[in-house]
Amino acid sequence: MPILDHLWIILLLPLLGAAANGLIGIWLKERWPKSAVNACAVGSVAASFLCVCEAVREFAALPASQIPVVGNYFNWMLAGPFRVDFALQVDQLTVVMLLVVTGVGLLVHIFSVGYMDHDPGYPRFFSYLNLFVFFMLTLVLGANLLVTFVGWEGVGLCSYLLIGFWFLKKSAADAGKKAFITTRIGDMGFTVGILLTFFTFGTLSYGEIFDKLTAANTPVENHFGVITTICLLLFAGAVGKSAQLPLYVWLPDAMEGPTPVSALIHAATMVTAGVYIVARMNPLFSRSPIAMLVVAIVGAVTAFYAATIGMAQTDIKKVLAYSTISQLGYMFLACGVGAYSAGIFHLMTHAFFKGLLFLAAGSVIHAMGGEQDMLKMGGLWKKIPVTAWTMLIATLAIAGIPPFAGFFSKDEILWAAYSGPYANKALWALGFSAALLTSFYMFRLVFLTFFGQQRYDEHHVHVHESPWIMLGPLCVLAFLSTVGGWFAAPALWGGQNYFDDFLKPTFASAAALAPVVVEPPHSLEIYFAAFAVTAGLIGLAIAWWLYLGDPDRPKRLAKNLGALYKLVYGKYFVDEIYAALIVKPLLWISTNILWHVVDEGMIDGAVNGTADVAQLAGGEARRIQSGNARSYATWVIIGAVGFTALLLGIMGMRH
Amino acid sequence: MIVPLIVFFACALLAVVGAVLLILAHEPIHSALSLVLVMVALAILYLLLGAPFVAAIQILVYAGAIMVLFVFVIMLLNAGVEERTDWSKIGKWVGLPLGFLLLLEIAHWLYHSEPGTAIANGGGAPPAASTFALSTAIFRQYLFPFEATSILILIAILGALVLARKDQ
Amino acid sequence: MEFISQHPVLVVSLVKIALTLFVVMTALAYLTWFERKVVARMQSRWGPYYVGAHGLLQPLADGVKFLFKEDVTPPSSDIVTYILAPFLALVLALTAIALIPIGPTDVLLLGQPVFAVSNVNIGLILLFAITSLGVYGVALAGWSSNSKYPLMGGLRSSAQMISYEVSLTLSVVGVLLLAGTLNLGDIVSGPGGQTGYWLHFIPRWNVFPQIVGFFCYLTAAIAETNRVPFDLPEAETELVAGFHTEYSSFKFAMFFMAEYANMITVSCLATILFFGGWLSPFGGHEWEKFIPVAIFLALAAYCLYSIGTDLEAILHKLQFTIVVGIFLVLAAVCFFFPQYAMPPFWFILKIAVFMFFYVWARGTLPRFRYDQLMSFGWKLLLPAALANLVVTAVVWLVMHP
Amino acid sequence: MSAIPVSWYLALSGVLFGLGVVAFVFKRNIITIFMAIELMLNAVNLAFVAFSRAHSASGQVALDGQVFVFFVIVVAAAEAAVGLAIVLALAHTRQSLNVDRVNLLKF
Repeated sequence: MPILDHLWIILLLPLLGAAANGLIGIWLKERWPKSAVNACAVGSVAASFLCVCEAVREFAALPASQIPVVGNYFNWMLAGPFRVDFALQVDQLTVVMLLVVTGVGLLVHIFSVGYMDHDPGYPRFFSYLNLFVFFMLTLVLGANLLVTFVGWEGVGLCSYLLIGFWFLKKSAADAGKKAFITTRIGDMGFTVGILLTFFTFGTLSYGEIFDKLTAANTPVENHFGVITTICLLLFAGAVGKSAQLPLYVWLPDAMEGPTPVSALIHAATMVTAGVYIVARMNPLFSRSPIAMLVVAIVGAVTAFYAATIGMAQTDIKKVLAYSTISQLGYMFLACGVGAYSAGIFHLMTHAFFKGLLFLAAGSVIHAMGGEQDMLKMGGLWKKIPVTAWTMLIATLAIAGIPPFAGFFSKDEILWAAYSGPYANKALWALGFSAALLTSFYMFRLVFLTFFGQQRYDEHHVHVHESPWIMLGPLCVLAFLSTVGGWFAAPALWGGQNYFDDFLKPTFASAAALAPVVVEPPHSLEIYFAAFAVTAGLIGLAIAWWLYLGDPDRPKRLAKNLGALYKLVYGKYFVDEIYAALIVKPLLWISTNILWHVVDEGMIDGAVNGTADVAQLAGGEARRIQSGNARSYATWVIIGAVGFTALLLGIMGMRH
Repeated sequence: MIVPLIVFFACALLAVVGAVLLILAHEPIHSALSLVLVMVALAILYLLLGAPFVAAIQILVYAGAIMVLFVFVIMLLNAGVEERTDWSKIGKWVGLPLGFLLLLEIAHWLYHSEPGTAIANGGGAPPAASTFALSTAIFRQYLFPFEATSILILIAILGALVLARKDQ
Repeated sequence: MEFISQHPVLVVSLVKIALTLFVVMTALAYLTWFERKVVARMQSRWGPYYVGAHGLLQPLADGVKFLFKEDVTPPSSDIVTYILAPFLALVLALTAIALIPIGPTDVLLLGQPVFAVSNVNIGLILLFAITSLGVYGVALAGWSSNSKYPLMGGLRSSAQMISYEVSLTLSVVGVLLLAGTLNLGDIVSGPGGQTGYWLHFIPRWNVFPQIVGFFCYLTAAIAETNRVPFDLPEAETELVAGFHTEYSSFKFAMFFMAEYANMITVSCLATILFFGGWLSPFGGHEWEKFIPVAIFLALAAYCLYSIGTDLEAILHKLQFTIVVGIFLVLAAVCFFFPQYAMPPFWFILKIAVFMFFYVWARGTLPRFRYDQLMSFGWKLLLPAALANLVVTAVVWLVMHP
Repeated sequence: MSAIPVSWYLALSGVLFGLGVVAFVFKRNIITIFMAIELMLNAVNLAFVAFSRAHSASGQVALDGQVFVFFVIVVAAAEAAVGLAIVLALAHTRQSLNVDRVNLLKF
């Protein structure tokens, strides 16, 4: 098993690519040609992807007894009982994540070659991108919480770097900071969670933790105990990373980054890390119904909430951002109701179609010469057909129209929410309405962008289809978003769910702990699927009625809705609230207390005071240095006498 | 065996007197001579301590070469009576008493030191060191220090040359 | 007597010291006579003639003169050092002689060696140590006189002595390598000594393997004793009488004696190191005792003959009878106690040769210039001695794997 | 009362060392100060030899002390050479041997 025995290769390749571009590229500047950059960046990721495929092949051949495959490379930290190895592991969950990360990552890389073509920071961009892939792989491959945490923070860093990629733009720089700081808040909880985990289990390795759990046969914790605390703390980190309520605010701003970044990091991979960690820690979560309930509620509410905001946005990428948030909400909802595999399934399909959406949006923006406002688009269908088609496919997928991928995953989630072991009708309702809204705003986006009469000036913007290096990935993703969900298709007509079965071993303990419920008749599921589709179609219809009919119909509606519309349009003014409640006081404290009092007063005072004392003492002490050799000799003697006296004292004691 | 006792005290007295003379003498050359006196006395003490080779070396190198060099320099510079300037206050007021204090300390310490109880002369005193054994020790066991010192000497010669050369 | 039996060391040593002192002093005195005679012959003069027969009493007269001359002490001189200097010089010179064995060290009397005042294991180094102290006599004399020329002379001589001491010591190390000991007696007759023969007729003396070392030693020795052609410290033409310009009367005599004592010392050392010390060139057979006997008898005969020649000087008759008696006694001693007489005989004979060489050099060679002296010492003699040492060491290593 | 303990030699060496220190502080002539240093070295040498005597049993002799003395002497020679050269240079530049007059090494 060449690869499974050497998992580090998968990690190393992107790192090398990043190093090549980041060091040599920055150093050589122009003399480091684009071809070299592409070779390093795309090549490394491609190689990594191939390694992953090979690994998957080998993995498939493994007997169940040898799963998960753990590669323990070196002893990283060792402090008393605290022992952390740099270990990587591969199990079913990891395999899925690996495929998604490297696959989508590869496509995005290829796309970026075309998209960033004229950017001065070309090598920098790709080194960041490779670095991100490296950290993301570390995150998913890590065999213990700490390695995962390294990847976790690393992707945060890369996200920061890439959001602020055009750091000359103030908004971009601020967005980067905002993302970084906001996720930090969650990571605070995550860190404490890790510490608490170690404090509780005495180890950080997943395998050992889970073994301990099963060995001690820990009972399900219906009260608020340590496991619940750990879960909630880890979930706090997940909330930050996956932009859930209330820490979602950074994701929309993250759209300041280049679109491929949005596609890869803020749609396909990084933001799903939260979901991944929850799924990874499922044995823990499923021992704490409270935590699961919290996860489910947060997920569902976020899904609905973000969808509502998405309806009123006019910036094409902002819409996609909010839809991402809401889709992530779906995933958390799935995890919360115990349908981990469904969550991961949605994670995968979402990675496909959301990545596709972003890339397509990027293609549109590219075609419009940087224009992002949908109100200034329209009628692009003829101009950029490939983009339009792929985008339509993705929209159908996210709107849950069969036979596209999104339909199966979303259907599974909603079904689990309704009838699963932790079923909760209210949450189901939220999710269902969210689905409706989703299809509405997505079709709104499509219609505004591609249909209707064009609302831009032909003379200024000269629309053109993107090169094939960009369209290629679009097509591939389109294909995936079409067929990606068919693993689960047989489940519809009573067959088996291949994806679910594949992931079963990972979530075995969760399934074992789940309360037994009477499986509702299969026919009911069909009805629900039908419901979901109708919801999607309804959304489609509303969008059509609003945006393809009378053009000023939306304005009237907005006027009629009045305050409500303003509220939604203003994104519930959450940013403003945060600014007023947190940012401003923080700034005030920092400026008036930390800066003027603590820093200038105490710290500078201390430092300068030390300096002054030293100067004063020196001024006095220099008189000792008379330049007279005999005086110096006398000082030597004084020292000698003192030292000898000391020695004599010691000897005296010894005798 | 009264002889060693007499010799010891005689030489010790000589040495101390020489040292004191070195301090009290006004003429540098008198200091030099008193130092030679100390060295000779020490050489005899070395003989008493069963280190004849060291004694010979002491006289040959110290008294015969180094001190001659001193005397030579004194004559060359025609160094007369030293002027007793008192520009080092601390040296004047603190140095002397402290020096004597150190003297007492060291003497006390050495006197009470562990090996002090051993017998140097008289009953059961070890034999004198043979030159053969000493040279064996130097050239086998201490070969590296020996070479190192030789290089040191070479460097010293060069340094002396550079310093003494008239800069043209 | 009881004391003697209890402390043989003290008594015997004292006796030996007294004897040595007497002999050496006399020898010094008559060395001056010998030198003057020889130089006179080289310059085709008579030399001392009037005081006693052939000026035999000249040294005595000189001694008396030195004793009774006024002892002038320069007022501006540094009294202590001024007086100390000559004593230092003479005492050190005589002490050095005390270390030299003039015969086999295993010939005992009362359990003490007869031919060596003190037979120490590190004799050679000790000898060098003591001679190295000799510089002080000269330097202090030069300094304490507190006058230009002596200072110059003192400076010169101290510089010269320091410089040549190095080559002197180095030139000897080769011999030490061959001998493997520092004991002067063993250097002559020890295991690594000079007994025996090469090819059955060349005596196994160090001079043959160490010829370079020998010449280095000779040169350095002459310079060390401030003799012509290295007598810069007392170069009359340049600085009057050098370091002892201000000295008069017996102090001057002391310097004089010290100089000759040093000559004797270095000659003895040369004999011991290079010429087999007291060993006879013929291997110490029984018949060898007839050589000195014959010589002494011949001398006695010559004296008797010369008595016969001039009959008027009664004083001469007296002296000559004394001398004849001395010769006869010596001959008898050599005949009846060869084991005690022969080693000193050979030893003194060899020394006499060296003495003659000294005088010969003085009579023939011109004086060096100071810079020549220095450059010769440092640039020629020292490297030569070093090279000799290295070669000797290498050869020795090759021969004794 | 005929045997001499090593401690006497040690005490003597201590006294000599102290005297050397006093001389170092007390003398003004730089050459004499050098001599003071030599005196201290000599005292130390005496201590060394005494120690070697103390540590050598009647069977074998502990030579280390004497070897050290050897090295000390060699180093002292080197030091004297350089030091006196410095003294000469100093005398030529400052026309004085009084250390009190050589006090440029200060603030």
